[in-house]
Amino acid sequence: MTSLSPTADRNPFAAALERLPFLPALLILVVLVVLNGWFEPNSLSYRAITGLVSTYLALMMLAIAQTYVVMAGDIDLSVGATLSLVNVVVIVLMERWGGGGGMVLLACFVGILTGLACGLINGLVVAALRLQAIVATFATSIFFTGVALYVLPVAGTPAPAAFWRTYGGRILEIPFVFWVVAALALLLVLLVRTRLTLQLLAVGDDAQGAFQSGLPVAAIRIKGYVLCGLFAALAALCITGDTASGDPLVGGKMTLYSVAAVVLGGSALSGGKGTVVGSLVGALIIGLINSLVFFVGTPSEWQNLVQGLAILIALMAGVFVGRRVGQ
Amino acid sequence: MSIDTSAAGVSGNRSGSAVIEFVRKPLVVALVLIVALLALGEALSPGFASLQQILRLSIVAALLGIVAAGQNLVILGGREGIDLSVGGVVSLSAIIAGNLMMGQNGGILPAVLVCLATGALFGLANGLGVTLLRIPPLVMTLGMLGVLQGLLVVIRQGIPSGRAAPALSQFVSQPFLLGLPGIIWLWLAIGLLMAFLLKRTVFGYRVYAIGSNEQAAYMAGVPVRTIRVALFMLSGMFAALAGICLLGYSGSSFANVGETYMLPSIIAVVLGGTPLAGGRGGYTGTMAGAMLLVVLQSILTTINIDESGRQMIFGATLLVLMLFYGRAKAMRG
Amino acid sequence: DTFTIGLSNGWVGSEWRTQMIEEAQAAAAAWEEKGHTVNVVVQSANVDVPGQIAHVRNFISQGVDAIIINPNSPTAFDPVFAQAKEAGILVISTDAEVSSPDAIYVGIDQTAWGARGAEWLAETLNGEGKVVAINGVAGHPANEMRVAGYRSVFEQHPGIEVVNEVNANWDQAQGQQAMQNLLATYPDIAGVWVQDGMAAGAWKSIQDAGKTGDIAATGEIRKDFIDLWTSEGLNSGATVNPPGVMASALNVAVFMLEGRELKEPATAGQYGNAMYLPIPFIDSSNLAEAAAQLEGKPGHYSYTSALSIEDAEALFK
Amino acid sequence: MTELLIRGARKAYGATLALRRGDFDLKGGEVHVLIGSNGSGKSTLCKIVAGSVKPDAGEVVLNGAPVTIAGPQASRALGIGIFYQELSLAARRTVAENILLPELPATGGLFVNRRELDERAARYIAEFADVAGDGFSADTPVLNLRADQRQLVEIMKALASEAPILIFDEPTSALDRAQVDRFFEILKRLKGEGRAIVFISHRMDEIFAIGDRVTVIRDGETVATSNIAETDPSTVIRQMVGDQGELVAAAAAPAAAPGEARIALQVDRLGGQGFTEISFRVARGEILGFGGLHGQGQSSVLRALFGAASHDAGSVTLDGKPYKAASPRDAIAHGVAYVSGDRSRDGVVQGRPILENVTPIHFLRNRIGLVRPSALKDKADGPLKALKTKFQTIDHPINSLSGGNQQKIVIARWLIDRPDVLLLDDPTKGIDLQAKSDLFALIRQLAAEGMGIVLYSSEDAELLANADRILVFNSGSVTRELRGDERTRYNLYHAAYEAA
Ligand SMILES: Nc1ncnc2c1ncn2[C@@H]1O[C@H](COP(=O)(O)OP(=O)(O)OP(=O)(O)O)[C@@H](O)[C@H]1O
Ligand SMILES: Nc1ncnc2c1ncn2[C@@H]1O[C@H](COP(=O)(O)OP(=O)(O)OP(=O)(O)O)[C@@H](O)[C@H]1O
Ligand SMILES: [Mg+2]
Ligand SMILES: [Mg+2]
Repeated sequence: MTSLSPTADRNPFAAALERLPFLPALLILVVLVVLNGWFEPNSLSYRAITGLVSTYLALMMLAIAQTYVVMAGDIDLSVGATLSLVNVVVIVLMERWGGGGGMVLLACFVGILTGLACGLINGLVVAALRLQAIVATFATSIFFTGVALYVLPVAGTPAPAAFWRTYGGRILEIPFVFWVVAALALLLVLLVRTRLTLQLLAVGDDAQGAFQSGLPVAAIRIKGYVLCGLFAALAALCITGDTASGDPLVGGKMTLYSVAAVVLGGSALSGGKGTVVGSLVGALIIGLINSLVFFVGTPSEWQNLVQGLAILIALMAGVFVGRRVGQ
Repeated sequence: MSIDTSAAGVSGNRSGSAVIEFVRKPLVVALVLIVALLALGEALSPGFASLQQILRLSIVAALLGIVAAGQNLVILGGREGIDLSVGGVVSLSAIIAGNLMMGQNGGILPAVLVCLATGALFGLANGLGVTLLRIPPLVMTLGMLGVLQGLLVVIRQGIPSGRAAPALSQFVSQPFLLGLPGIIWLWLAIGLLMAFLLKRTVFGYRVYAIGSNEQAAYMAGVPVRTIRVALFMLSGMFAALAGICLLGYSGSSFANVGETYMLPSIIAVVLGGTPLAGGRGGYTGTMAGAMLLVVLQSILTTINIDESGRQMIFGATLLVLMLFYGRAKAMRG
Repeated sequence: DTFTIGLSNGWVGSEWRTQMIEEAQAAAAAWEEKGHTVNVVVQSANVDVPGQIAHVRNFISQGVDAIIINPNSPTAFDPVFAQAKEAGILVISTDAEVSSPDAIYVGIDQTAWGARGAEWLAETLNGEGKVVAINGVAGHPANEMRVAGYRSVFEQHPGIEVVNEVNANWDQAQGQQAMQNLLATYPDIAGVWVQDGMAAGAWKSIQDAGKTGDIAATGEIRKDFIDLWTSEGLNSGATVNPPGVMASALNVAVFMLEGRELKEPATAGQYGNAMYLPIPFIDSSNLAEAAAQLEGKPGHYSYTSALSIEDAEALFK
Repeated sequence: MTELLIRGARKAYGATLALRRGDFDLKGGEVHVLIGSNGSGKSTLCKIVAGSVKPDAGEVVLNGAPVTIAGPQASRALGIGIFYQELSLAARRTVAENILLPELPATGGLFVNRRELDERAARYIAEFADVAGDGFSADTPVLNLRADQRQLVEIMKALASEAPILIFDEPTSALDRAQVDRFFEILKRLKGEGRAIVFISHRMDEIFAIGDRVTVIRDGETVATSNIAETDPSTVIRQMVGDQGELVAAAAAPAAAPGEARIALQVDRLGGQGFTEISFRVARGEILGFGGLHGQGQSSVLRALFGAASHDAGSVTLDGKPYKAASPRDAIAHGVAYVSGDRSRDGVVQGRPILENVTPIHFLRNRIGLVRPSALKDKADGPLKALKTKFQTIDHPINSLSGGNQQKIVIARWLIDRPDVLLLDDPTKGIDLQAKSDLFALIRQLAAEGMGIVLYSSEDAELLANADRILVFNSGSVTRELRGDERTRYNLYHAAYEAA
């Protein structure tokens, strides 16, 4: 039988985009790198790139964190607060327990547990109690901020030098942050292949359908939030390494950036479509836009506006291109 | 059907009993909670529930409530409608209004006109992005918020922050009619207007239609895009109006005054019984939601504990309150 | 000589910050007369801590000679300042102290700032009465230093009872709301310790409640407030944190870039790297003088003072 | 041998009693048909067994032991697999992933085992390989599939459960004949293996082709179970309808179109996405039928005429004047109406009152700005009565009605202000027999009153009984026109399968 198939005339680029929705973002990233290098050749130096990665590694992690909930069609407005909380917990513990190697590691471990706990709370509130994610995680973000202020009432308290010198230093002549990136890449490759990733995406596609198919939807969403908490905690460790101190408010502004990064990376906030690689690229795009705006010589009072416009345009372009080609 | 019976579809199991049905209405829940909180406040610190203080709280709630009116409309219109840029518009409007008034009553009218036009303009941009380019509202308005914040910086460097006209300040904080300040009357008028708009105009019917099933609405000849753009424009205009009132409240415009309205305006809508999915709910509940939020915040200000404790209590209380409302349907029907 | 100095400001939410940058730019231009070309590159935007770290890294990439920063965190810049120093860049923080041993601080002592207003309040109340405090952002270092400042003073006055302390996040409208709530709950308060722009908000609530004559409250240094203060005869006192601090820091920086050595090395403060500038105070005794300095300025303009080039030179060997 | 018993299952949604008393027994080795009009509670009963609906009362006995079915997972664990009427697919996931989604093969319980996944999925895909049509493969995202192909995926997903008990809730509503035949072959094989199968369909021929026993459900109550061999269609229909009296026999269509009547709609060489060179005329008073296998361009033509899809070639005149609808809004303004069979997507505004669902066209055509509910209710009353719509009050949300009644509301919205041309795009999909006969009586009456009507139906009997002429579509163009006595089932099939 010859039937009229809607799929017959799909172009290969559309097919590629379906699998790799971050292609437009990658293109934007390349353009930004070139422009940065054009306006400030130094910005492509080894040192500058190391700096860029150190600065935005936390945002990359946070964007990854956000991706795991967005995949399932949820959102987490508390990632920034979680990051802050983990940051102060780690700092306070390192101060209490002294700066010895073992103790530092133990503090980091407790920090990660804290992040997991925050993720679990969000998951329970959103998936088990079935509150609306946007408002519920906003409420938990207020709660987590309160806890962070309780743990460390005022920003400060230096991290042990051993900690941040390691983070900012080199191993085998290669900056530590690049090792982190490599480890992260490995972790992500593993995560992409997990059953959970596929289940999160299926839930994001059609939660009711997934439930009726026999998937443990609530448990899957909770796991997504826990994974989100994990990466928010890792982001906090990066921030702690880069800032060498505790700040109960440090992550506040990063929440919305993490959402923007996820969208820039080609994920759909409605769920079912998303890649961590895209979010990572999205975070770098935000970083490069910020530096480009300066290197181009934008007068200071215009910097915020130009950044805002550039990010808005990148967001619109990404969504638009993704949808156009995807159709 | 009244627009307030919206909770019906939200919760999984409905009871047949009319009493329980009534008590489950978000509006009733919010009002009961407001009274309970006022009583608690009075118990904690006598004078908290005095008429005078309730009036003052209502002024603050009105500011939030006016922003939430626009937010409510955008949310009702569905397709994940949400407006994160309201905070930026509030700030921008306060600055523009201050500069057009410069403390002169004669400046009020031009300020109101220019601000409403500005709000509408940004709403138009949001609406066009959402409809023509099909950018998800959260993304579009988040991006617009960034632009507005940048614009504020530019503007504030170029022009001085202005001052409210005395008549405006008076309107916001001094008794105007029957002992109530003008802004309360304004808020009540907006409440009536919204009820009329949503229940008695074809526009209102169409808002619910696109919020509930956009495709079906389109097939029934509803001008989907036009309506959605109009909703964003209204949201911008309500935010601008709130900016003007905020100027009147604080006397002068400054910094990002509006920032603190972004997420609370959404919370007020949710506490008022309009689910973020849209297509259900109404503004009466939202008004109560705004009042509830303000009363809660001010109770926390008056009890003498650390900021950390206040935030923990605030966050936890919000979560508990949300349990009364918009819980998603259980997957298992 | 030609120097390039990077100015980083991580928050642009107030005119005070704008004025700070403008005064620093003016100070740089003034060096032209002395035969030096001082170029300033400015990054002034609303950023978070990582964003401001990016500012510093951008300056390092650009190869500036010195960085003057109004930092969003006291301790978070230690690693990146170490990198700047490695690149041969002089780092000075202003307005808020930093813990980095690779930077010095030129500005006022925020603890002393907080204490100064509290002293005025205690004196005005004759050491007697209920007091509330309206603070900035909880957990923000400058806020916490100021809080420590006023607490230490009020502790010395047993007659003064601090009945409540709230945070209104340096937001004028929130300050106004907080004051409104406080007035409702504590009808008998005599004094208010409040910072910056929130003071204007708090005073608005005091006026609305018709208690202008009954309450003493700290004030602020913007012209519009000073005008109000004068016309309404408010019982107020304002500690000055002049927006000129960054200009002062710039003048110090240029001398240091020239290779001059400080007579007294910067060793003050909790981090031992601070050089404190004097803190002016405005109360009824010198209100008219302050008003005169601000004559003809726009309402948002703050009362200011800065080290001139000569003042700065006097600090060097 | 597997045996499933359901006793006194009951489920209420608020005031709506979806299932009053569901009694049902199912044995291994049989295909047990469940039949009943729309909203009689079939899906509800199935979902209770599948665990996705929680019953208010009732017991389930499996192989002699009472069981509690706590959820879909528990149901699967008990050996129950289900095809959902509204499907349960993840649109962006591939066919293979969807088939095995409930039990993804995993290495170490953590990582998806792609090889095993592909291998296992391939088994089920192979069963339908030659009837699935173009663009169907293991790694196609479900998003890119046609409706029938999606239904096939849902069938494969149910088969992949390899459960001893399989429930199919209207699995054939979008399938073509070849696909149905293949599906029935599989059902027979499974039956042979001793599996117990529940099958739901509104097509009487299918029921008698595949069923062993039939249980009739009426108003939420199971009323009778009989062996297929011992019953016949009219008995079943009588059981479904109950005491409401005899069904009106399908009206025999007039032999020929009213010749002199004015032409309401003339279409010349229309071409667009999914159709080419379509030409036809519809006279006022005439019902023109579109036939053929589904998905041959019939819907696309109707949607294009209504402005909901674009056409890039040809011309249309409406009452003699050139007509090209840029949007449905535009079409409505010109007096064209369109009723889609996919009511949940195109028709119903969920959660809103019936009133709001009946009035949008009225608002548009009369340029109304302000609403007076009392006046509106009067306007809505007539059409709702004409369609014999059952509802409590007009302020109740439309979801409180059964599917058939919802569809009546969607149709009623076009009747307050009469259109000139009525485009019916498989309007009775999933509607019960009573509602169908009511509807067609009304359509005939509308035609008699001067409307030009185009009717596309996927049910041949319906088309033959109601259309004055039938255009048979094949691969996007009209291959045959059947008039008068030519309108026979044989001719229709012949034309439909001609080039296929
Ligand atoms: N061909 C189509 N088929 C189905 N739905 C459509 C189609 N085109 C548009 N829509 C839906 O309707 C929405 C709005 O489309 P459109 O802009 O055409 O509305 P409109 O009613 O023409 O509005 P206006 O009168 O203001 O132009 C789209 O976002 C989409 O969801
Ligand atoms: N989730 C729900 N909420 C409210 N009412 C419902 C829900 N699901 C079903 N109903 C109602 O329950 C009744 C039975 O519905 P059900 O889907 O079981 O019918 P059905 O026999 O499968 O009909 P059809 O042949 O149209 O599929 C209908 O009146 C329907 O409107
Ligand atoms: Mg059904
Ligand atoms: Mg249009």
